[in-house]
Amino acid sequence: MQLSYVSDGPDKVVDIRGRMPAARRRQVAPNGVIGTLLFVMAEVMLFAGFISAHAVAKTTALSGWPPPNQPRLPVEETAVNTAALLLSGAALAYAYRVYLRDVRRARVPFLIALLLGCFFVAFQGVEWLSLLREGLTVTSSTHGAFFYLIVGCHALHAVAALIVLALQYRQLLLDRLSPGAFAGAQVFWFFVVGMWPVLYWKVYF
Amino acid sequence: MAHPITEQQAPHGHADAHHDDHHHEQSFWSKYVFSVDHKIIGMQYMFTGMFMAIIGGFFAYAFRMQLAFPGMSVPGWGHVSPAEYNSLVTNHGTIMIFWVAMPVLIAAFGNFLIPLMLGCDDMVFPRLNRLSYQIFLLSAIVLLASFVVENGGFGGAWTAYPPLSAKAEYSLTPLGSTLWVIAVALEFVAFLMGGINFITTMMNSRAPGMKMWDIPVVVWMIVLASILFMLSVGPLIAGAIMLLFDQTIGTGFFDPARGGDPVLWQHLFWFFGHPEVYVVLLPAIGIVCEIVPIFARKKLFAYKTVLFTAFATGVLSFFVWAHHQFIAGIDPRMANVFTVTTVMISVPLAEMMFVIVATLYGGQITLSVPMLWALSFIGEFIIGGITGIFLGASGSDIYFHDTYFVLAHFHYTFFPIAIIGVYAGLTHWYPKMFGRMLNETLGKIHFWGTIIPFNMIFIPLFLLGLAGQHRRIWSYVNFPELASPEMQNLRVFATVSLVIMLLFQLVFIFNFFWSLTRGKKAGRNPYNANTLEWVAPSPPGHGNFAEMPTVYRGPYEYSRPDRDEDFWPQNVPAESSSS
Amino acid sequence: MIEKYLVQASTYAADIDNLVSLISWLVGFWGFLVLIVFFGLIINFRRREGQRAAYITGEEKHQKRWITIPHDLVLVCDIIIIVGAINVWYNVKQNLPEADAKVRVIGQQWAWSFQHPGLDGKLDTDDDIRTVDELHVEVGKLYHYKAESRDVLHSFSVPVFRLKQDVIPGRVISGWFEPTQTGTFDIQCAEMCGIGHGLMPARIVIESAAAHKAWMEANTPTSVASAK
Amino acid sequence: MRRWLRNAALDAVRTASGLAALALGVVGAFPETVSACSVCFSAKNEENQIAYLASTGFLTFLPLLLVGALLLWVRKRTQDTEQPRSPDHS
Repeated sequence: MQLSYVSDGPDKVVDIRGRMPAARRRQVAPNGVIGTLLFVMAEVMLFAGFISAHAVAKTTALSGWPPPNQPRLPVEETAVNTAALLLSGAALAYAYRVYLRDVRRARVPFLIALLLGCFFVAFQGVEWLSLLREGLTVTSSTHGAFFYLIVGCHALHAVAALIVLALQYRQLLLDRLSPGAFAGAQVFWFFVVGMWPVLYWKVYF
Repeated sequence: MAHPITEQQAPHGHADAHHDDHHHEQSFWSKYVFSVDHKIIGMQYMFTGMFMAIIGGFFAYAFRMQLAFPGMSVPGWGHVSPAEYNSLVTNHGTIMIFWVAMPVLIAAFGNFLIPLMLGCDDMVFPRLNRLSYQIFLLSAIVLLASFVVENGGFGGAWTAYPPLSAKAEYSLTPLGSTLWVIAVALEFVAFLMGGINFITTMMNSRAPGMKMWDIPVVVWMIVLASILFMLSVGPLIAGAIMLLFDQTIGTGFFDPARGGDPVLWQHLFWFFGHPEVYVVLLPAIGIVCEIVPIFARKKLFAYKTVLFTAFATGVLSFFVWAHHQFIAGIDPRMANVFTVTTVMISVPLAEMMFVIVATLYGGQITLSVPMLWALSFIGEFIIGGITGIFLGASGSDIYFHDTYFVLAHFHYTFFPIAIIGVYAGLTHWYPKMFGRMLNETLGKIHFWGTIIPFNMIFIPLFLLGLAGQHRRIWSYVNFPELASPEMQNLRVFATVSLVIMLLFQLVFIFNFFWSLTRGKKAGRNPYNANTLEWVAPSPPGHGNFAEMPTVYRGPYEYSRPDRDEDFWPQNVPAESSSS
Repeated sequence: MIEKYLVQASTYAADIDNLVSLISWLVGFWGFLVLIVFFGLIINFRRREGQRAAYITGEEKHQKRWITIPHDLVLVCDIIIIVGAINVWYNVKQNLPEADAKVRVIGQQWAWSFQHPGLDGKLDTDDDIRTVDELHVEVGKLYHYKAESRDVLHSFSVPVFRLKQDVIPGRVISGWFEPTQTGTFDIQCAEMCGIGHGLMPARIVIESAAAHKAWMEANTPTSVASAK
Repeated sequence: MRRWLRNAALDAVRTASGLAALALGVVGAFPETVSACSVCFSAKNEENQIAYLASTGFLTFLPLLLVGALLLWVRKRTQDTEQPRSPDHS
C-alpha cells in the first residue's frame, strides 16, 4: 500500500498506513443477484398493474366475460404448458444446487430447464395462432386485448430470459459460468416461472 | 441461492471489466460522451436537465403572459392559441417533473454523490448507467420532437386522463400524444436502470467500515427515492402501454363504449403519481440535511429519526395516492380512508422539518449561498406542506380541487424541491464538481432575485384559487366572476414577478460558466466537511480516490468538544489528529 | 376565508368554508410557530468569531422531546382536521337527502347542456326543458343532479355552491345541492377536456319560485305547449 | 442497534395498526349506499365496486410486501457479520 494522501492546500496530510487493516468491503450478495432482484420487484409491480387492470375490466365488460362471440381460452392445454414451465424452474434450481458442488454435472439439468422453457414459448405461439384463427384479436374485444397484452408481455420476458439462459449454457459448456451470473439469471427465470401460474389463474379463468 | 458474503480487496470495490482502463488517456468521445464514469454521467444528466429547465421555464413565461395579457402576441412566442396553451401547460408540468426534477435531483446528484460519498470508484453497473443516460437522452429528444409534429404537442394535462389522451378525435393531437406517452415511458425505463444501480451500489460498495448508520442522509434519501420509484412505476408503465395501444392500434382499454374504463387509468396513474412526489422530495431533503450541518457546524439532530421519518414517509406514500381522485372517481367511502392517511403523512414530514430546525439550535451559522438555499427550502416547503392539508382533507378538497390553490400549493412544494434543492446542491458541490468556487456575491444576488419573485408569483395565485379560479383555462375573459380587474391585476402581478425571476436566472448561468475558469481554486475540502466526497481531489479524477478511504464514524461529527478542530472526517482514524 | 371572495349560495357552502377556516387556524398556527422558531434560531445563532457550536446528538430522550412533543401535538391537530373533513365530505358526497327536483347535467366537448324537469317536475318527460350553457334552478329547493358525459372527462364545478364533481363517460353520477340565494353565477369545467377546455363557461341562474315558474312556462317546448 | 431496530419496528407496527383501525372505523361508520360514487353506477355495479376496492388494496400492499421481503433477506444475509467497531464512536 502506498502513502495514503498527498496534501493539496490547507488539508492535513493524513497517514493511515499501518493503521488500516486489510480493508474489505462487504457485499450483501453478488451485484448481479441484487440488481436482478430489484428489477424483478419492479416487474412484479408492472404485472400487478396489468392484473388489477384486468380484474377491473372484467367487471365493467358490457356483455359478460369472455364476450359471447369470442372463443374461450384453451385452459386445459395451457395447464400442460404451465406444468412444463414449472418443471423447467425446478430443473434450473436443481442445476444450480449441483453446480455449486460440481460444475460439469449441472449441464444436463440446465439443458432440460432451457428446453422446457423453449417448449413453453413455442406451445404458447401455437396456441396464439389457433386463437387468432378463431377470431380473438387485440382489437376484437377488451378480453382479447388484455389476453394478448398480459400473456404477450410475459412471453417477451420468457424469450429474453431464455436468450440469457442459452448464452449462459454456452458459458457453462466452456466452464466459464460464474456463480454470480448464474444466480442472477436464475432469479430472473424464477420470476418468469413464478409469475406464470398467477397470470394463468387470473387471465384464463 | 446460498452465497457466502463475498469480500473484496479495498480499491476498486467491484469486479467490473472497465477498471482496466483506469489512468489511461481517453479520447474526448470515450471520456465525455460515451463515458461510463459516474461523474461524467451525472454531469450529462445535469446539463440535460438544466437545458430542459430552460425550455420548461420558457413555456411558463409564454402561458403566464397569455393569462396576464389575454390575446396579446407574446414576445418570443407569438399568439398563444387555446391548443398551444394546453400544450404549454401540459408540457411545462411534464418537463419540470420528469425532465428536470428527476434527472437533476436523483440522477445527477445520485450519480455524482453516491460513489463519492460511499467511498468507491464507480457505480456497480457502469455500463447500465451509461445506457440509462442514453435512454434518458432519447426520451428527451422524443419529447422535444412531440412539440414540432403536425397538430402540435400533447395538451391533455400531465395526468393524461383518457379518453381525451387515448383518442385523436378528442385530443386533436394524434402524433403529439403518442410521442408524449413514448417519451414518458422511455424516461421511466431510464430511471429504473439508474435506481437499480443506486440501490445495489449502496448495498454492496460502501467503503470498508461504513455501516448502515454511517451513510450520509442524502445517499439514504436518493436510495429510498429509487426504491419508491421502482415499486410505484410498474403500474404506470402498464397503464402507459395500454394507453399507447389505445392510441395506435385501436384497442379499447379506456374506452367506455367498448367495455373499457377511463377510471382505471386514474388508478394506475396516481398509484405512481403520488409516490413520485416523495421520490423527488426525499433527495431534496437529503441535500438540505447535508448542507445545514456543515454551515451550522452542528451534528445533524437525531440522524436516525430523520431516516425513520423518511421510511415512514415512504411506507405511507403508498397509502395516499387516491386523494387525487376524491372528486374524480373513486368510491366516496374510500375517500375517508385516504383522507386519514393523507393528513397523517404530514406527521413524518413535519418531523423532518423539526429535525432540521432543531439542528440549527446552538450552531454557528454561516449564511453562505448553499446555506441560504437550504434554509429557504425549509421556509418555503413549510408553506407548501401546510397548504397541502387543505387538499388532503376530503371536505375542503371538494372546493379546492383543480383550482389555483392546488397549483400554488404544489408549486410551493415542487419549487423548493426542483429549483431550490437543485440550486442548493449545485452551489454546494460545485467546488467538488469543477474544482473552483462560485462567486459568492453573484450567488447571493441570484438567491434573493429568485426567492422574492417566487413568493410574489404564487401568493397571488393562492388568493385567485380561494376566489374559485380554475386551472388550465386559456383565458378568463369569458368568466364574468373571474374577469374582474382586481383578479386580472393579481395575474399581471404574478406574471411580472415570473419574468423578473426568470431574468435573475441569467445571473446564475453567468456565474456558473464564469467560475468554471475564473473562480477561486477550491481545495480538497473547502468547507471543512466530514463526508467522503471531500476526501477526493476536486474535481475527482477517474477512479475518484487516490487511496480508497476507510470509514470510522458517522458523517455529522461537527464541533465535538473533545477535539481541537470542529470537524472530524469520516475517514480519519480516532488517534491520528485528536489533541 | 373563502366567503370574503365568493358568496355562499348553497346549504353546504358554509360547512366547507368553516372547515377551511378550521384548517387554516390549526395549520396556520403550526406554520407560523415553526417559521418564527426557525428565523429566531437563524438570527440568534449566527457565526461569531472564536465561538464553537454546541455538540448535540439529538439521540438522548430529553433532547428528543423537542421533536416528540410537537409530533404528538401535530397528531392531535390532524385528528381534529380528519374528523371535520370527513364530516363535511359525508354530508356533501355520501349523503343523499330527499330531492324536491332533479336535473340532468351533460358535459361534452365543449359545452354544458342541461335537462330541466319542466312543469311536471319529472325528468325524461315530453315537457323537459333542454338548455345549453345555462342551468335554471329555484332557490330553496333541494336538487339531485345526474351528471353524464358524451365524450371525455369533464368536471361540473359551481364555485358559489362549493360543489365539484367529475363526470365520466359511461357512468351516471348523482349528487345534490340546495341553492340558498338568487343570482347568476359561474359554472366551470374543472377537468382538462381538450382544446376548448377554457371556452366552456356556463351560467347557473338561481331564481325565486315565481321567476322560475315564469321561465319554465316561457321555455316549455312548443310541441308540448301547443298540445295542451 | 438491535434495540433501536426493534423499537422502530414496534413503532411502525403501532402506527400502521392505529391507522388501519382508524380507517376501518371510518369505513364502518358509513356503510349505507352513497351518492357521487363514480364507480357505483356502472353496468354491474356491485362487482365493479369490489374489483376497484380489491385492486386498490392489492396495489397498495404489494410493494410493502416486496420491500419487506427484501429487507428480511438482506438482514438474514448481514446479521451474522455485523461486528462491533472501534470505541471512538458513541
